[in-house]
Amino acid sequence: MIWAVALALATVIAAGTYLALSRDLLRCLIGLALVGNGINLLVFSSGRLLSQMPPFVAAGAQQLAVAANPVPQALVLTAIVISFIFLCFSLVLAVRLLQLAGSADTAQLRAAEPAAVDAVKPALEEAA
Amino acid sequence: MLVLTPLLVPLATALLCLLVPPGWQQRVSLAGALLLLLCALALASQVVGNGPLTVVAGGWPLPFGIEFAADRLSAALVLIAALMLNVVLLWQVGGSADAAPAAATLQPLLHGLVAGAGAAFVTADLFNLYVWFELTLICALGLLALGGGLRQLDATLKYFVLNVVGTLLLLAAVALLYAATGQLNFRALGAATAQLPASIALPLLTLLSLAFLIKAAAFPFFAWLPASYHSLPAPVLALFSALLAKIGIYALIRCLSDVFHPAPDLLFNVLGWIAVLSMISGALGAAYHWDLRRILAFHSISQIGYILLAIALASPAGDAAAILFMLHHSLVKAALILTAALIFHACGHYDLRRIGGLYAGRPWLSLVFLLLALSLVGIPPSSGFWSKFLVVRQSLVQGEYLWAAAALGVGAVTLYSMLKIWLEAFWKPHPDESWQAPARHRLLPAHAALGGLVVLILSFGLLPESLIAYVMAAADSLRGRS
Amino acid sequence: MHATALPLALVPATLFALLVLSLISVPLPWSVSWPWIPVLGVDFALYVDGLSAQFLLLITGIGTLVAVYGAGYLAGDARRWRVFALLLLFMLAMIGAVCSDHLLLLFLFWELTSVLSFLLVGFDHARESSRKSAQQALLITGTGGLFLLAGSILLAEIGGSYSLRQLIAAAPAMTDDARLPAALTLLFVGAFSKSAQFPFHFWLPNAMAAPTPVSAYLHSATLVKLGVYLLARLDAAFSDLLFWEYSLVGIGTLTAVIAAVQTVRERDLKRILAWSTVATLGTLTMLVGLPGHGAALAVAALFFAHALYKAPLFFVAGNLDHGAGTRDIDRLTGMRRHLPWTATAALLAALSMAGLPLSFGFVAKDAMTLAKVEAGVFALVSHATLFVGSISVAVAAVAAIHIFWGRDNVGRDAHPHEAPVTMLLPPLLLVALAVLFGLQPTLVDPLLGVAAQAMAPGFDPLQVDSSYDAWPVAEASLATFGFGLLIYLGWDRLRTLLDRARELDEIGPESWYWRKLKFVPKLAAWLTRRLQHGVLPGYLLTLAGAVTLALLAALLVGRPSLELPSAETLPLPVVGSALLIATGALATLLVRDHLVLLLVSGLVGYGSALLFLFTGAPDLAFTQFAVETVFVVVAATVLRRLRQLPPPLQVAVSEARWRPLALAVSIALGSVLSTLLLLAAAQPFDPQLSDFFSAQSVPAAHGRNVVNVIIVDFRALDTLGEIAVVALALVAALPLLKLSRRRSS
Amino acid sequence: MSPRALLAEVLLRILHPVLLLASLWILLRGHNEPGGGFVGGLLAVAASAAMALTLTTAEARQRLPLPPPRLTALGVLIALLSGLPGVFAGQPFLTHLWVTVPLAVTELPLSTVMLFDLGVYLAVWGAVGGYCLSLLATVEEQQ
Repeated sequence: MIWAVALALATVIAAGTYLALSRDLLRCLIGLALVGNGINLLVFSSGRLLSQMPPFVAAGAQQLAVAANPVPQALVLTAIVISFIFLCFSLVLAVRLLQLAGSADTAQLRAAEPAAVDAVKPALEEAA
Repeated sequence: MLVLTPLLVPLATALLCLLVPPGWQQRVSLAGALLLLLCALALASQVVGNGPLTVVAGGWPLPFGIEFAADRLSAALVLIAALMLNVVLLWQVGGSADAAPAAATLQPLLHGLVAGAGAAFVTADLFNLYVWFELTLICALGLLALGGGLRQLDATLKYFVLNVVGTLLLLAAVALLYAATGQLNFRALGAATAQLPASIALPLLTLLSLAFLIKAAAFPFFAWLPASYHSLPAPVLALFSALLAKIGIYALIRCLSDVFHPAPDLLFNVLGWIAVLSMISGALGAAYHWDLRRILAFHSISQIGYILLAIALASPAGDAAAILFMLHHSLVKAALILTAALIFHACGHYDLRRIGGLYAGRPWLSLVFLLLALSLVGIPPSSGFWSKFLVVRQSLVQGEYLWAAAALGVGAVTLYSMLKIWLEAFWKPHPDESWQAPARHRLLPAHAALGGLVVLILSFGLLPESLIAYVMAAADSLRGRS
Repeated sequence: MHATALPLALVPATLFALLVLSLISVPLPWSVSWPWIPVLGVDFALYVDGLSAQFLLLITGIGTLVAVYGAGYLAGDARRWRVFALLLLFMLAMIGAVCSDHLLLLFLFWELTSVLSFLLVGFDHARESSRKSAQQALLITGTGGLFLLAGSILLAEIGGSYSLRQLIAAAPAMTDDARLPAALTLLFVGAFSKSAQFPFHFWLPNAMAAPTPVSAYLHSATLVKLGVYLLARLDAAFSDLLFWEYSLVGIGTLTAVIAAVQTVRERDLKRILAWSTVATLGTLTMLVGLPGHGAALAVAALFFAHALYKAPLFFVAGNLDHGAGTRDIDRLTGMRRHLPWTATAALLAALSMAGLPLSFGFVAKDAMTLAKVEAGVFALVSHATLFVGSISVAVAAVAAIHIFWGRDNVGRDAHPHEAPVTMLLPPLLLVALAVLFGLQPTLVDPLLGVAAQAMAPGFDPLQVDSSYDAWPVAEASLATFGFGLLIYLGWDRLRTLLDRARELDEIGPESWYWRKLKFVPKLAAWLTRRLQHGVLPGYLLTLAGAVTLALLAALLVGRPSLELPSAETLPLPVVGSALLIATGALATLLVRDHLVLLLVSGLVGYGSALLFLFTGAPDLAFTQFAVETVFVVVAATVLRRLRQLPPPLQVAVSEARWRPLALAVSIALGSVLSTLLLLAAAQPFDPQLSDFFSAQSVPAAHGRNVVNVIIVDFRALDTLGEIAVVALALVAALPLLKLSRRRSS
Repeated sequence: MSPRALLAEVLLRILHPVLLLASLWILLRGHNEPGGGFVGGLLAVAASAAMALTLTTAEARQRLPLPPPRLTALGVLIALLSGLPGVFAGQPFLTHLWVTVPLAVTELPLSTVMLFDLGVYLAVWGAVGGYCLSLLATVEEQQ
């Protein structure tokens, strides 16, 4: 099964990286989310996908019978929630940026680092 | 319990700041910061007195539970974090020198940032470290976005995108290490990675180091730092520069001492050249810029290069130099940023082309800047000199002449850019002839905060014996040398 | 009310008096040491022998006179307190430097003198030229300091100690070390930059931007001698090395000759004096390099003589500036009538500078000539010193005759006047001493003797007297004197001639310095604009590219045996969900509209949820499903309904030339990470953690959902951190959300 | 108001408490069966979001026990505090304690674990709910 997951995550990470390299702001952020998704798959499969049984101890039993490795599941749960909340933050950031800048082009977004006009000196900014 | 206070105290303070009525927020925040400082002092004295402290959350046996462990290195960094938090909050109390906007979310985010950093400094579990990286990241983003202007948001975006890649790589490295060894605890990982074949250990170590180098703003991953830092209000910037990149460096030291030990020479060699390139590009970036905050931000990269160089020397003396350099840089850079804020207060600008005349107008500020700048350049007797001396001496002793030459040469460029600030901001007459230094009202907290820092820095420079002994002992307990 | 700063002169005066008393009562050497940083082996170790004592006398003695002079010179200037504070600090730093036995301590004081002199040179900082000169002085001496530091560390590593005395004692054993020439070269660069030796000589005349008392103190008597001091200090250790001798004699002579030529080109009296100081420093360096006892004595004598005549001449220049308003020698003639006392001082100082009999300069010149004879120098060096000596004579003549004795061409509106007494006493006192010691050299013989002994340990201080020999000296003096007078008479013609050779400046070290100074911002701009270009996709491409390259390299270096996990039978649902994920990912590359992109990217999330469901992770599946749904619904609502949002851009990577690289990096990164997963998964798995959790979940943690038990109990700290992230993520976004609403309403 | 919207509103007013109860149930059973604080919290978010989408965000906001930032902060604080009883009992932080409260008919097992999971639930509900409501509010004000 790990081969299937490896293939999926290679595709997701590659596509995500390519999107993230885009100049389009939302593509960039969705691309990063995809990369995060791919890494989550990586975490998930790190504990070997040996069983399809959920890791629940049967009622009355003291020990877990043969089941999927619970450790990566717990880690992925944490990672999913974190990447989700970052995605939410990036959505808010993106909406606000799109409103303020009026453009989806990150290459045009030079407010923090304005392009220089002088031959050797950086741009002279107005006081904030 | 003391080991957990770097996390619990600031986290609880952050939460309480959100829960109490707005009028109480500042009081709660200051009380929390003071308590953290006391805990950090207690932690440091415990560590010095009784050796490293550890606790496993939930009382589970190792390597199953999450371990928090504080040795001298952790304790020192926690102390710096606590100290800087107090300085920043003091600056913020009714201050008028480029203070952060008094938003309701400021205090929780500051405490949250320190909680994440503090926990990262004491955790001994790799996945847990990832969580604390995320906590510092989200708080940093919140603080960056606080102003809400296009400039701040552009900075936030760049910081976000480039740092998220770092944390994602860290997560990938954690997962792959778990896949290869089945462990998450530092020491358990250390034992397990020693058994791994080099063919798999090297890529994993590389991935982990890359994640930390991105966080540490090393060449060529530093773009996020100069792209964002200058958009911050001065006190927040001081906290950022004292903590954020340090977390990456700290994690790298831990990774090379606990998780992968002994790491291959090849890695240290490459790290050394990364350090040299960081030093050079940072110093030249500082020489290029005219905005005080940008100059200082680029200097951070160059100083990070020095620290990485010391780590790359892979020896007890090198590690000691790295730790000393981290402590020195946290304090001096923060103090310089606060000095810049006072310059801003006096002149209304951060850009050297728009300011001047401060040597006559603000003699004490001139003196403070001079002392701090000399420390950054590495003129004795300053904390910067002892740090730089240890790095250069160790490079020479180990026969790394090119590295030593780079370290010294970059010192000359640093001198150049500090001189530029001095000539332009202090000696040059103010471009506006009618300019008068404004009245100094509501600056008392700011002066107190900066004054305290400067006294501390000077005493480190003049009487470095105990500090150097401390970092040497700290270095001796790294890399399985205990 | 005149000269309110005069009482400050008591500080150096007291020190001077104490020093003299101690020298009389306590025999040299003195040494004292306190531990400072024992872990680094740094002691606050002071050591005073004859050489140090000579310097101490000059530092405190001339310091006293400079303080008196400065009190008059700066009377009424609001900045005088700052200058005096800096001057006194500088004096302490100098004292520290010449008394240090520990190399790092010496370096510390050395750097302090550089910094303090920077602040003093920039006294008139409203003028750009002053700032540039100060910057130049500090950049050169500061950078030189870095070389000194490297040299010191290396020397200490070779010799096994940072103590100068121990290093000197260990010197014979060090000569075999291959690193010694490198260490000495580094030290030379440090010393040369401080003492304005070629190719760093040009900063000193430029430093004349400082107020005259400062120039008199720093740039003739103390600071610039520090480099020579260090060389003299180490002379006892390395004078037998040919490398030592050739370097110092070569550079010293070259410096002296170049400086002598430059002297003639100047019109400003202070700059003339500065160049002649450089020439003297070159001569001193040359003398330090010469082997033999005579050279050591000559160094000590010249140190002393130079301080006694150059400081008064600077004072004279200051008095002229003060009284006549100019230092331009073309405009200064016949000043004798207006400044009679200054003229007297100038005349007597000039006697000494020219090395005429009845002055201490004569004694020094005598010692020098003997030293050269004893060492048997090359003819070239001999001729060079003759030339340099002649220029000294010419300069002396300019200072004493040209300025004061020529035709009085003062205009009606100018009223040159004599300086106040505070500005006359110091030069007169110094020239009086020069004459006294010239008449009766035995008065200073003991001092010179012990100083020479410090440089040449075999030297017997009692033999100083017998080492004077008049005849060869008189011969040389006569030649120098005659030649010097010729130069003086032809001064203007010589200057015109040299001005024609101005093009040579273009290849000189000073123009190199200015070019480099302009080059630094250019290089900085070039590099920084490439690294920190401000374009986010570029940053990300650099980052991703570097990461990918590093990982590929690590994979290649490790040369994995390609131990991949064996392919098992693949359950259909797993393959199906993996395909869904991959399809969704690829589809995102094709769509243009933001809304559709969002929905398509949701496929990846739902595919992951399915995958989790089919591989035994129902909690994960539900969580993934829930977050994906919430996000897609909310984001779609926002994107669809929010007006004023700009349209999406055309395709994924808009700039065509980066597209292939971006694609390559993306594919490589995806493949490398999944290869790493396969490699890591091929390792034998250690189920220690999962086994423990599986076994302890019910008995120790009372829960049957092992994943939940891990989350809330075994690894609850992770979860605490995670919900802290979640909570603070809302807090972080609150201002943006509020702003967003306020703006839109 | 159109009949369809009215129907949706009525349905939702009934459904909302049901969903919240369900989320609590999922929270409580999570230690033994699938579920837990995250899943429960997300279900509660779904309830709030559904309310905001069909009715108004103000309505949804009113149905939250606290304003979102305080709700989420309270959640984290509860989780943090749930680790302290263990400390007072001389155990390391986050050592969970279990007590069984005998009731008339049955026994009620209580533990700091439940408190911790409740904290997770509230934190997720408050934070994610806060995001959703605020974003949707932005849209509302546009119209």
